[in-house]
Amino acid sequence: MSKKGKVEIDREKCKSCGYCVEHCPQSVLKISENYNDKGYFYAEQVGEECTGCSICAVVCPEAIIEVWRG
Amino acid sequence: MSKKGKVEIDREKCKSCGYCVEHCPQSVLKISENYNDKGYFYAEQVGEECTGCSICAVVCPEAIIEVWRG
Amino acid sequence: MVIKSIFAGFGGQGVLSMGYTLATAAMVDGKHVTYLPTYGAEVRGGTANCTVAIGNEEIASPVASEPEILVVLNQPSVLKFINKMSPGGTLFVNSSLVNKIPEREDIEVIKVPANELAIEINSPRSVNVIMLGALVAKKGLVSPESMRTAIEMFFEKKAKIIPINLEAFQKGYDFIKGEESS
Amino acid sequence: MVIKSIFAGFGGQGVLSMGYTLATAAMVDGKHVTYLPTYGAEVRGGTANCTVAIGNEEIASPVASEPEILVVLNQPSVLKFINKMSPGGTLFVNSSLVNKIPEREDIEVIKVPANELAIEINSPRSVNVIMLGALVAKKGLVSPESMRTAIEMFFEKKAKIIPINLEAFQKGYDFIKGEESS
Amino acid sequence: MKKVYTRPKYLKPVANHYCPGCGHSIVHRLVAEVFEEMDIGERAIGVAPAGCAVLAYNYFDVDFVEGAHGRGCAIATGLKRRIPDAVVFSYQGDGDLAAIGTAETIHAAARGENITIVFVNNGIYGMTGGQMAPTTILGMKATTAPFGRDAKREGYNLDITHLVAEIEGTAYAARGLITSPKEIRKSKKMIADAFQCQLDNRGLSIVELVSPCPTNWGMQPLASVKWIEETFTKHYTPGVLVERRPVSG
Amino acid sequence: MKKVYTRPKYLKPVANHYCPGCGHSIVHRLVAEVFEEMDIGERAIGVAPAGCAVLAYNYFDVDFVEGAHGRGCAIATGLKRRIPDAVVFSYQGDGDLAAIGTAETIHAAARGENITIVFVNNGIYGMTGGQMAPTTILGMKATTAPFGRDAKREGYNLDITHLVAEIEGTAYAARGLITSPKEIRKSKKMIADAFQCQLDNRGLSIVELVSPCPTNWGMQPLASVKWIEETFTKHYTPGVLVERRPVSG
Amino acid sequence: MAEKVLMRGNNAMAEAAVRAGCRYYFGYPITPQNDVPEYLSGRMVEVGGTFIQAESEIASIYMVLGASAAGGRVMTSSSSPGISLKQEGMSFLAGHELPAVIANVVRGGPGLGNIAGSQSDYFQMTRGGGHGDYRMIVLAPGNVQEMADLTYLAFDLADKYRTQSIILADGMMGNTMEPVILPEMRALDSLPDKDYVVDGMRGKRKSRARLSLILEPKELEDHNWKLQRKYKQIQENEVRYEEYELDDAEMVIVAFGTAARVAKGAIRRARAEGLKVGMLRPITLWPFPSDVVRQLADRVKEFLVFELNAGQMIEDVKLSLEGSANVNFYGRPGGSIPTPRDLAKVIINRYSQKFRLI
Amino acid sequence: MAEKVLMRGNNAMAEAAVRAGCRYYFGYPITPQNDVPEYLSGRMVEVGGTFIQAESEIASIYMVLGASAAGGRVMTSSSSPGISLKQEGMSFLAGHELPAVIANVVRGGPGLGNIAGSQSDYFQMTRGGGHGDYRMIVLAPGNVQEMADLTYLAFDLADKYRTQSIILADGMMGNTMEPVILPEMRALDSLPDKDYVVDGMRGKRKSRARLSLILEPKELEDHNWKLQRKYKQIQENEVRYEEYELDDAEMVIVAFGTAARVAKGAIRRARAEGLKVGMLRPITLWPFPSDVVRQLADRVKEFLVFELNAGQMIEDVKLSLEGSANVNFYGRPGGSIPTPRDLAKVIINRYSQKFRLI
Ligand SMILES: Cc1ncc(C[n+]2csc(CCOP(=O)(O)OP(=O)(O)O)c2C)c(N)n1
Ligand SMILES: Cc1ncc(C[n+]2csc(CCOP(=O)(O)OP(=O)(O)O)c2C)c(N)n1
Ligand code: SF4
Ligand code: SF4
Ligand code: SF4
Ligand code: SF4
Ligand code: SF4
Ligand code: SF4
Ligand SMILES: [Mg+2]
Ligand SMILES: [Mg+2]
Repeated sequence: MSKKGKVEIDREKCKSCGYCVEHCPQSVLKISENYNDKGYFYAEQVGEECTGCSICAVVCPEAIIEVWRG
Repeated sequence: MSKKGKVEIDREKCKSCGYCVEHCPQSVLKISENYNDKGYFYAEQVGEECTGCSICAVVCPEAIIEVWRG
Repeated sequence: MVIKSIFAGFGGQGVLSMGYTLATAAMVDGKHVTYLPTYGAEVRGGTANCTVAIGNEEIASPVASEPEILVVLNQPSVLKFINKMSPGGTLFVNSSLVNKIPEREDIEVIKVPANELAIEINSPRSVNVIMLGALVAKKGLVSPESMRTAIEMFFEKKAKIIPINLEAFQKGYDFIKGEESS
Repeated sequence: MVIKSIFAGFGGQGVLSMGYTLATAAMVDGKHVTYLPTYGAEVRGGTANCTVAIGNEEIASPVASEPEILVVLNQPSVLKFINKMSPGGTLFVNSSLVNKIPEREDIEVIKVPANELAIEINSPRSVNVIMLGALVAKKGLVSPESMRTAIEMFFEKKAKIIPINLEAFQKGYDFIKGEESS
Repeated sequence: MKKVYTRPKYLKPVANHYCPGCGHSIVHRLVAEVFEEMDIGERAIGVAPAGCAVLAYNYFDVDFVEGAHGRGCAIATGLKRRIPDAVVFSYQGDGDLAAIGTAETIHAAARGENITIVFVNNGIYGMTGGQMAPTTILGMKATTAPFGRDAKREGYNLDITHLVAEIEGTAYAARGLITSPKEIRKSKKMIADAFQCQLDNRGLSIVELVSPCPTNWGMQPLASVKWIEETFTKHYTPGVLVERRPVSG
Repeated sequence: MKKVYTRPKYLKPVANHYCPGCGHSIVHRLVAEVFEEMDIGERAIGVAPAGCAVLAYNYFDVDFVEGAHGRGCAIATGLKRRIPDAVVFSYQGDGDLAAIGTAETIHAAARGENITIVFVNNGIYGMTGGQMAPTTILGMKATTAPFGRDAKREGYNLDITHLVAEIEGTAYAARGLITSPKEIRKSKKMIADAFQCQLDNRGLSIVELVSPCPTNWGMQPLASVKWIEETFTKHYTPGVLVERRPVSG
Repeated sequence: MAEKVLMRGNNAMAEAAVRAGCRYYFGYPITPQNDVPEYLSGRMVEVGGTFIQAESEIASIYMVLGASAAGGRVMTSSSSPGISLKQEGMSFLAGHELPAVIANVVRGGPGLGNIAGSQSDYFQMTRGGGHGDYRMIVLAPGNVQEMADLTYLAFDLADKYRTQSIILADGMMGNTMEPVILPEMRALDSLPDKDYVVDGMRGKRKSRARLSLILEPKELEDHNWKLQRKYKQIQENEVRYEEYELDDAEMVIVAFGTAARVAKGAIRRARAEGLKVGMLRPITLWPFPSDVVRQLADRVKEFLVFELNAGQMIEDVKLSLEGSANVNFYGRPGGSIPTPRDLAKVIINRYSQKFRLI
Repeated sequence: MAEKVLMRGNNAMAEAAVRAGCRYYFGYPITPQNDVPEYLSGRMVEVGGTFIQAESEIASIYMVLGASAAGGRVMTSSSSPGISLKQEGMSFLAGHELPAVIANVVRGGPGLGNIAGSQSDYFQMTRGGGHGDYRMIVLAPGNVQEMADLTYLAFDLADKYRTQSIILADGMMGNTMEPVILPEMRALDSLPDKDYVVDGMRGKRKSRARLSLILEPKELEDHNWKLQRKYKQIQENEVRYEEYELDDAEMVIVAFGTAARVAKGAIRRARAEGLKVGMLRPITLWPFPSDVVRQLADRVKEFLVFELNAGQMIEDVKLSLEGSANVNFYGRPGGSIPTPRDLAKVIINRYSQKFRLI
């Protein structure tokens, strides 16, 4: 719980499905107000409370979330 | 049981399968020693104890047994 | 003479109905017309587009390999189609969403801030109809009357939103006429 | 020259193996030969038959529309095939089972009491081989030696019954030779 | 004396081509009797299979369409949709219904198509000469399973009627035997119930008749029915497999 | 910090064509993860369906054969028989597997074919634009069931995995959901178990993944997974349907 | 006269079928003809007809066979791979002598190919891709109006000859929208009677069977010759084609369907350059307008066959000409559709070579 | 030299397949080719190969596709209706460019027809009964020996060109027994390597896909032209035919397979009457020996095409001749096979009309 983590999202491949945002237990993800070249409003990490639990990666259809922990 | 019956078999269509002979409760049917034009040894009624129970007709694949009773 | 237009944008931007409505207007006008949408879902997630050909003679091919007119609602579509345009053609861009336009000196570019205009009339979903207004005002492919009839036909089953769409059409139309006269 | 024979009888009478054995003998003799059985079970309960064509030139058609030789083991087959026979042909009948032979003056009829002969050698299932013996004795389509080889090949996997079949062949062969010399 | 049994009127007075003791001919008779007893022969339309019963229309005295191998249920669907008040049945063998026709059978059931399937399971491809069928049981020989069916090599036998029974659109599924007088009578009852199901508009009905094929089993007729009762039925137990949406009242 | 999750190596580093929130892309990832974890990617051969996953070979970094619509199990059979030590899987949609491919699926199971089926059930024909699938549930609309599926008109929905599970040659049949992290993890376990089954030579294994098709359901991605959990699963309950011939020891 | 409506080719075809009295449709989705089942799934409910999305193309063609045997006007549609799957059924329909209308909205092949418009199923449709000696009437619409008109006609021809009528369109034709005047709605009781229908004896007649198994070769041969006589009759009566700018033509393009459409544009361009080019557009691909081609060769010696494939109809053109004129081919397989300008270049090029212009 | 054995055509074909290195057979019973699966069900066990009786012809052709994609020498066989069902799969094999050997032991059609020998699937086999522009090598054996020899060859050709080789036989050819010398058993390790096979990366190479979906029309067009170039090559290299008594012939019979067999007998009869008749027997029906026919026409002006159908190969003969000689047709559809005498009558009749004998 007190573990520290972070995520990196390949924003150009994000399709804005919102799954990661919905399921992040720390609520550190949100859909950006900007869109990528394909026109999708991509997801981004906004808080520091990421624990590296990888739940976002488990639900991401695009397999574009890399998760660090330690 | 004491009912009287008789059967008529279209011998030219009989294929000698033996089902009627096997199942006749009165054992009044047998396979003849003569064969028909197709070369089959046909079934025929040999005894008088037929009760007209129609069991032979129920098993005959060729539907060639007519049964009388009364 | 046959004039070919391509309409392109994201799937949800009403690109196909733009083309369909224009084609209907052309039919009402008694012109020869074909309308060819992209079909088949075999590849998803791209841009949607459709082609309208309008003319006073039989239309040979409904395909526009070198369209005279291109109407684009988003950025990727500009990049995808601009090079196909025939020299002397007219490019209509929704300038609210498109900022990069590759240079081509042989075409005319008409910028329509369609999202802003849509918000002005309180109908953010009418971006496409606004673009149509601009197109008709500029190129006169069909008469404005036929266009209005086509809009009424298109929204036949949702009669309530006919007025706002007619308004959107007028908004786009007036935007160009205003620019022209200014 | 090509000679065509049809063999016919009930399914269980070994009609097909008659033809097959004869064809094998012809092959052993180095002749051109085809063997065509009835195939396909689409119609059941009829008679079985097969055709053998033997010659010293390529065989054009394995079908015998007008066979020179007909070998029949049962009554229905006589009626079915006799009219197809080519004038001057030879009909071999198993006279143990066939009593009605329609009249045809242009063919020769050879009656072989094959069932009786088979019983004589204590091998009631050898009716077909007996008929083959008669056929070879009468028509010499293949040499008796090749026929014996063919019989040995046919029963390769049931070596035990080779002798009795060779005996049956000889029985039929001798029956004709005996008739001829008598 | 009174005539108490005679050839049913919906069987033409002709000889058939089936082998001695073949189950098909008994099933034909049963269906024809049911048609007469239920008085539905005048509006019956059958679909003949590719299989030993391919010439069924030469024997049944009702309307028929000849089907392609496996497509009986699809053809029956077309017929029934066009003429809803006809009594439409598809007559099929185990190869026809359970191999090439699997999809058509399963989906007719899923649609709850209001037709009746008369399914003759003899565990073999009769017409083409004794090749393995989906229903050929383990250990049984066939011309394409010369060493006997082995699960590893030829796969398991399939109980298609069970699968059909599992599907919601199936109103009635039953399996009868064509062996003894008793079983034959039960089978006939099942056939009648299946057609009744169609008359009541309840959805798909199927009756599997486990039948002898003496020829391709290489047995005498009497031995073949005995083999059914002793061995074959271990894989294909007779009885009503399912009865859904019974008519109320 | 240590990287604890990254894109699996058997997924090519390219964008896919699937719609936002599509279940296919999640299933792809799960399979690729399983390949990596079980170390079988180097000998994996997939069969791509006609369906939204038709371009699967553009995303998976393993060998692939493109199949015709519905014939995945037949093609996989040919592959597996030729290369028994390959890990062969057929990736199929519900239209592909349960409509046109019904016979191929059922009979691969009957043969106990030692292949794995990854079956994505989204209750609709995704690729062709939202037509009714065999799995479309009653009441659900589709472009060819514009008034909603009605049993009388369009027939019942079919639980093909249940049918496959009933067949003796099926060693493993399970149904997982592509909805929440929890269900997705369970689904991944099922996929791994299915491939293990193939490694152990136990016969056919199938995993049905109940997946969202936001586009053709006309829902947002999050609404679509919610609809699965609340409505769709009433017809397709997750769990292991059958597990036969478990490896001993 | 009825009003013009803007309709997609596929939908115009579907609606025309309903108006021709078709009340039974059995199909299976496949791009680029999905509009047909989608449209009819709703429309058949409105008119009290039957729509079934079958489990496969194979099941659909046999449902067609069943409904046709029972007397209905019936249709199925598909695209190339799906049509290949129907070949057995189509051979059965021919053997059973049952009418049906089948639309093939062709896509690029072979195999899964693509979903663009193509004409590479010409052989399959005109030579019978199924087994046995049979032919089907193959109608090739040249625009959306003809998608409707020829479909309407197809049902009458099918009934008249107890044969299959094929609508051979392509992905582009099926998905293009154009203004179209729909044919009138036929009253079902105005449809021709059929005396061969299997609909239950009803105590009125003997039992009947519709079949194609004829075990005796001689009888099957007779059946085949009977079919051939029927095909002969169709060849004599049902040839349809369009002549375009042929009067003074020195070079004739032969093209059908979408290719003919493109060719018209190309010919206008070529004529604008002063080239005397015209076109013969076969509307019936089978029966092929062989006599017309042959007669044209009396005065025109230069033919260019243009197809959206690698060269199939060219065989029929050559068979018609029997060496009496020069034939070239220009083709684009795989769903590529050249522009009228591209084709005009080809035409001008060939023309100049031949007639030494420039 | 190997010994002669008396073998049925179907079995000779099956055994030759095994000897050519075929270890995968997928089929489904249908008369008149049941011997093939029956024979191979046992034989494949002996040689450690795979025999599967599939659930249908469709499943079999796709099992073939799978095993071929994985590099095996693979075969299926069927007869007319079953071959119709395989048309989609055959188009896929063509699109995927995968080798396979497919035997069609033709029966009478259309529909269920009968089980007699026929040649009415000529169009289906030579024009591609499936969708798209593709061709297959079609080998037509003239006797049982050729059933074996051409099957053996078929596997090599299939591998060489990555194409389907068809053995086009008929019910009679398949069921006739003749003495035959079987080709030698090929060692599996002597078979050609294949570099396109999908058999798992094995850490050695990048992933591979075998496919036919090419969404971009231009790319699918290129793929098609590539196929066409291959077909061209086959046409240049693989034409096979037999000339029979042609040297002094004034009339040429063109016939293949069983028809050619009957024709030889008829020609012998005709020659006995002093008529100068010969035969060209195409062994490859595709590629058709067009050049040979065309060259023959330089000196012979009278052709008679004889087929066991209502007239199909005649189109290829006419296409070859381009009007340069007179062509007549004699055909018997539906499984009827005329005797050499019947055919001789036809020949003599035509010959006398033409050359004013008598
Ligand atoms: C498409 C097609 N494939 C194969 C056949 C050959 N065929 C005819 S009947 C049959 C199988 C018959 O077996 P079954 O259905 O069990 O019927 P039975 O003869 O045993 O009653 C087969 C394979 C065919 N006619 N059509
Ligand atoms: C023989 C054939 N018929 C039809 C099609 C068209 N087709 C392609 S995918 C598909 C259905 C796809 O649905 P599903 O299998 O459920 O996959 P999804 O797209 O939903 O993942 C159809 C009908 C085809 N390609 N081939
Ligand atoms: S790793 Fe866990 S906490 Fe961090 S963003 Fe992802 S879901 Fe949220
Ligand atoms: S789950 Fe993946 S695709 Fe969806 S919003 Fe998050 S990062 Fe984007
Ligand atoms: S009716 Fe009964 S008693 Fe009489 S013969 Fe038949 S079975 Fe025997
Ligand atoms: S049951 Fe019928 S066919 Fe069999 S022996 Fe008796 S009478 Fe003959
Ligand atoms: S082969 Fe079998 S099923 Fe066919 S008729 Fe003979 S016994 Fe009956
Ligand atoms: S249509 Fe449905 S299944 Fe296909 S990619 Fe889109 S969401 Fe996925
Ligand atoms: Mg059977
Ligand atoms: Mg789906």
